[in-house]
Amino acid sequence: MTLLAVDDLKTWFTIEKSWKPGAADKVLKAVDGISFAIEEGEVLSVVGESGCGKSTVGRTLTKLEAATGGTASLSGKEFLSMSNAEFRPLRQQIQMIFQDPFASLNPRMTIEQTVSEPLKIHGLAQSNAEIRPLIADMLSKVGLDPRVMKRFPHEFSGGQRQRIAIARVMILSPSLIIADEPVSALDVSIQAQVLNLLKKLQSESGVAMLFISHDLGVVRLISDRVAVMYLGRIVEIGPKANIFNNPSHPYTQLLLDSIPQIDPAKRAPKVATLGEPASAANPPSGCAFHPRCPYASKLCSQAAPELQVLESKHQVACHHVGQFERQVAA
Amino acid sequence: MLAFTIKRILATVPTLIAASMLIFLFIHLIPGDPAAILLGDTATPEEIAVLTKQMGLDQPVYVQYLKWLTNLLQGDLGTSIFFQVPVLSVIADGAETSGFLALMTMIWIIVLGIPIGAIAATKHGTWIDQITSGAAMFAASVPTFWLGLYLILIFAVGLGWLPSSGYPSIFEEGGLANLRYLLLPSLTLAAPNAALIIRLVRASMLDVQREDYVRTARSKGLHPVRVAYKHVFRNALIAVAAAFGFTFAALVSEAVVTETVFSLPGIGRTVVQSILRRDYPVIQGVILVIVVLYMVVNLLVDLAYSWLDPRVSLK
Amino acid sequence: MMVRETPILETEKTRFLSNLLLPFRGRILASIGLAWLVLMAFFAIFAPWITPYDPLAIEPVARLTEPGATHFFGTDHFGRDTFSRCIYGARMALLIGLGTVFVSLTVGGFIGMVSAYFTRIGSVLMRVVDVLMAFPALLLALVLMTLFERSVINTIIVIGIVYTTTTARILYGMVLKLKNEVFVDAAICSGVGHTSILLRHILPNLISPLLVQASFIFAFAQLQAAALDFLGLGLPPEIPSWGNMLSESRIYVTRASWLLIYPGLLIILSVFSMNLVGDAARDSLDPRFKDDIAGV
Amino acid sequence: MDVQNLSISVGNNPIVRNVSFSIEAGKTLGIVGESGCGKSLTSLAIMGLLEGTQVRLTSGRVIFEGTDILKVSVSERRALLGSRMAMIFQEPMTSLNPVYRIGDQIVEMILQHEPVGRTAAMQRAADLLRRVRIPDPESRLKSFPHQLSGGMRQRVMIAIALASNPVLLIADEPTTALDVTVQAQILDLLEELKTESGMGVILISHDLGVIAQTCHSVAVMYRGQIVEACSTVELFANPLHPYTGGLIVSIPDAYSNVDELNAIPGRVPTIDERISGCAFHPRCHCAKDNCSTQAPQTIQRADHLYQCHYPLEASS
Repeated sequence: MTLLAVDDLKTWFTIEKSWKPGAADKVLKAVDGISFAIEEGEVLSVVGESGCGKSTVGRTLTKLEAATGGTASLSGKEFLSMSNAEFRPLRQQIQMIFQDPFASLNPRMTIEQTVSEPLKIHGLAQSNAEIRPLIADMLSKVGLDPRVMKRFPHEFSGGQRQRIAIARVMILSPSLIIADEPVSALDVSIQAQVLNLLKKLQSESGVAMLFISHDLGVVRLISDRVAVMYLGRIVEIGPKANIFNNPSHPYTQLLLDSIPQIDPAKRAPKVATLGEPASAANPPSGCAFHPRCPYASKLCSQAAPELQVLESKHQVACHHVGQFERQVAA
Repeated sequence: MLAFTIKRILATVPTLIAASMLIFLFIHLIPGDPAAILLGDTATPEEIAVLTKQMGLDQPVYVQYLKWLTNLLQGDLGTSIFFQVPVLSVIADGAETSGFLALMTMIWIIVLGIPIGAIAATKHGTWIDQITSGAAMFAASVPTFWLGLYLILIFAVGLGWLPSSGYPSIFEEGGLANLRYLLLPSLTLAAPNAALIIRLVRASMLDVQREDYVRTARSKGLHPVRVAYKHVFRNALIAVAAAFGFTFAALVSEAVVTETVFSLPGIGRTVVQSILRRDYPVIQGVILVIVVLYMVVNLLVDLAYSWLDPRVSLK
Repeated sequence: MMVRETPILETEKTRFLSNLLLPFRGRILASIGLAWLVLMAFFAIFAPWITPYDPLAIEPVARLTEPGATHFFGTDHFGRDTFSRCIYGARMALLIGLGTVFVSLTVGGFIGMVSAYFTRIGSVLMRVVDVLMAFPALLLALVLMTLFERSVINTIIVIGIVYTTTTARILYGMVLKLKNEVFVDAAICSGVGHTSILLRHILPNLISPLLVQASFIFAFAQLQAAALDFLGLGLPPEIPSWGNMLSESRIYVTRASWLLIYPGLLIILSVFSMNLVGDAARDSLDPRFKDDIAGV
Repeated sequence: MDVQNLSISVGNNPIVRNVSFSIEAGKTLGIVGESGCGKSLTSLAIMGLLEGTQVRLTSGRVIFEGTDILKVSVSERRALLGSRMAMIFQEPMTSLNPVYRIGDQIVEMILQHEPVGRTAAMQRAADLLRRVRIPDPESRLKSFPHQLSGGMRQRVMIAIALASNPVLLIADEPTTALDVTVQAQILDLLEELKTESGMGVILISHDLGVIAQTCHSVAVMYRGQIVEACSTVELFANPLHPYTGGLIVSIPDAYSNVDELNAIPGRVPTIDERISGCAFHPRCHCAKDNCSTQAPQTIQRADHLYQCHYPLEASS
């Protein structure tokens, strides 16, 4: 069953108001027409470099940013057009985990207050007698001693705070979690703990997840399907196995080849130096990736490629897909 | 840069219009008939009737405002009730005194405030720093008029080194030496403001000292004095420049008091006397001039800011 | 996996008190300032029991008596006891300070918070604040005073209005910052409504910066009130405030310097102490807000 | 460069303890560890950039080209900085002074250490930008830092560091703030420049992948101590310290399918915590009784140094 269906989602930001009346404002197309779906209990990852719009996708789907166009529906119910008040009850279903665990908890609220607040708002429990055991249970599920309830966030380490943030989200038993770089602010050894925890909680509860990350290793561990974004568009989307074993967009290949490897045997030969990501405020014409692409032709600078189906569920947006050999097989 | 300047000037227009409206409406906020108020206590009913007609007080308020504004733009700020001369000339009479006072005060503030603040920052944590910042805070806690009175007691009455009050124009007998009349007043006025600048320079230099690019500069092997001057001080100036707008406002406020203490024939004393004499056209005129000046100062501060910080103008 | 934690040693209450005094640890000058303020507050409250004379009682034979055993701080040109008047002056200082803080924090705080959170109303309200800020502080106070009678309450209102604009601007800036904090986003995602976000999530984070701001407003208000008194536009002349005392005795200072020294020193010490306290408290603030607070 | 028994504390809190390592010309030494392990402080201490902070060097020697640079006068030390040893930092966004042009910031470094004229120095600056592969160097010299991307700024930082041909370059997390594709470019650039000039490099990173790909030898730091040091190949093939082993297996790999990571339990200790015995014992799966009471000594096995009572192969 499709849980979340996103169609032609656009989120544009006005960066400079035009002084002349009638002239177009300068806009940054952070997300520029993307479509995807998430099945119930599925984990879809969105990967890409900074400024590609992956975080904006998450923030738009939780209505922290207003969408410029497109639709999104949860279990068939369109919600982007809803007012904030109409959407509020639905927030129980769509929850979000943020990147920075030092900023995402209110420093003036105890852990108990933080975790119990959503319960009270959505009317899932009212009295403290009812709420306490629920919180205690949730805290031990995320690996924290329930006795820490009365403490304030500054008494915890980054990993512990992220566990608290996860508890706040999981206590609502949502059907979709949007996780925006939930482990990238953590140390390696802590990152592994939190990833394991997320994976465990996800498979136990069967919650679907939109996992936003720049780290392909993390993505491979956690996801069922992967979408690769470049400058506001999805350039490749497909099941994990296809993306990692048969990356078909030159950008996906570049991403994979750029990862520093411990094992020399897995190391890709030197990646050709091909400039830096363009700015979304000033995107190149045609395929946005063409100035960095070793296989780019004239066509690439003129027309933006559409997503085309490669195999079932594996789609790529490239004019020359299949026409070039990847330099190394992983 | 030019576009930035024009944009910045245009942005002040609405504020200026709103401020002028407030100043205009001020007359109407005073309980009583505006014409009677403007003419003062000695006015006869006939005179009031004539002025009512002349000012169009029988017309709607917005018409009156537009008329007042048109007069303003033609340089007509009205007539002083007390002196029976144009307000503009009353202001012009005080301009020299207040101008020189402001200039001398600014020189004190810059000459004292910036170097002392910089020294305190470079000696951070030592007794020099503690004494300077403590003294600066103390200086900012002294009421201006009290300091003025005390300086008069010591230097004019006690030691007899400097005149205690008044200011003859430099164009009169004595020439530039007449500026000594402004020595005590300018010091009085400068003390609390220089104190604020000392603390500000110190604080912003300490902030900048923690920046990564200062570490880069040190890793280049630069001499500490060069790091302090070229990297720390230069960048700290950005924050200090922004504060000069506030300094101007504080200066105007305290000039009112200082000119009264030293009986200087400046604009500040004119305001106080006009308020006590209920000479409303003069009050309106002076306040308008000060508000415009204040906006000009803020404009200059913003321009200086964009010149000091390349990130600003290019945005 | 269980995580070892340091045990909870303090109860909430003791922690609150020690947090409040924390800024003063190791700062001798600021601690002395705090002690002085406490002493002044004590004098202000218990003035009738402390003063040896009625502050308004005229004693023509004793006019301009030098400080001595009968009159600690001497007497003024009406023969009124300067010491008693100084103690009653502390009352006025406390009243003006607290009143100004109350007016500016409630009105300015409300305007600032609402403007930052509801941007549409905010753009209008903040424009008004901008316009008022185009008038230098004392000048605005002077002009406003011409519209009102000289009285204690009017002085408080006028000085309060002056600092309302500053407070509104400061709060506006701080709420704008807090509004973009991730924990506010997180609260929105939990389904928290506007009012709750403002009151439960944003306001508690503003309390310490507001307290610091209050201490600076208190200090500034003293200087403003004294200046207004001195110009003859503040409190009614019969009220024994430090500013009025200085204003009245101005022409006698060459003969009776004590009339200048005692009230002046009291103003300076109170303002200095308040600034010291505010400065110490500001240093213990969240660094995000330090630059927002307009203080010495 | 030879660092011997370097110790650093904040107040009475030791945060780096008896750290020793050495680095040869033309080689890259990696220092790896998690946040708060003291790796950045160590590098700042070597550069003498801790002056004016609360941090104090308590003991140790840093022998550079035959002299102990911790003992030489401040001005002699300064003469070394920039000319013989240079440093690049993690945050390319904030490491350049925002109010000066790129060219002026490079020239400042050149003029500090060489008696050349301004025009000549500017010419050199353009050459340096070309060396770090910045397109159109002449016009870039006139740019302000905020007009460049993060990767470009890091290249400028490298250009500044290379201005006087240092023999030692310390790179403190040079690519952490950058995207992965840009990171690959910067690492390649550093590698090429090192080969060209034959300088020694100390690369500080939290990323084992970066270390593995660029370094000849590695020192692993945990809570202010080097717990393991050896050649890169040896370290990844045959880690002896349980912490190193744990780190290696806790990295999610993009090239193989894993369902669960073998995470190190517990949390990274903060610097003011006091832990008896081996600092890692509360998180260690091999820990036995004496680990909590007795701090392990540094043991040398061939060229492999480690601090552990029960190294991995022995316990497994």
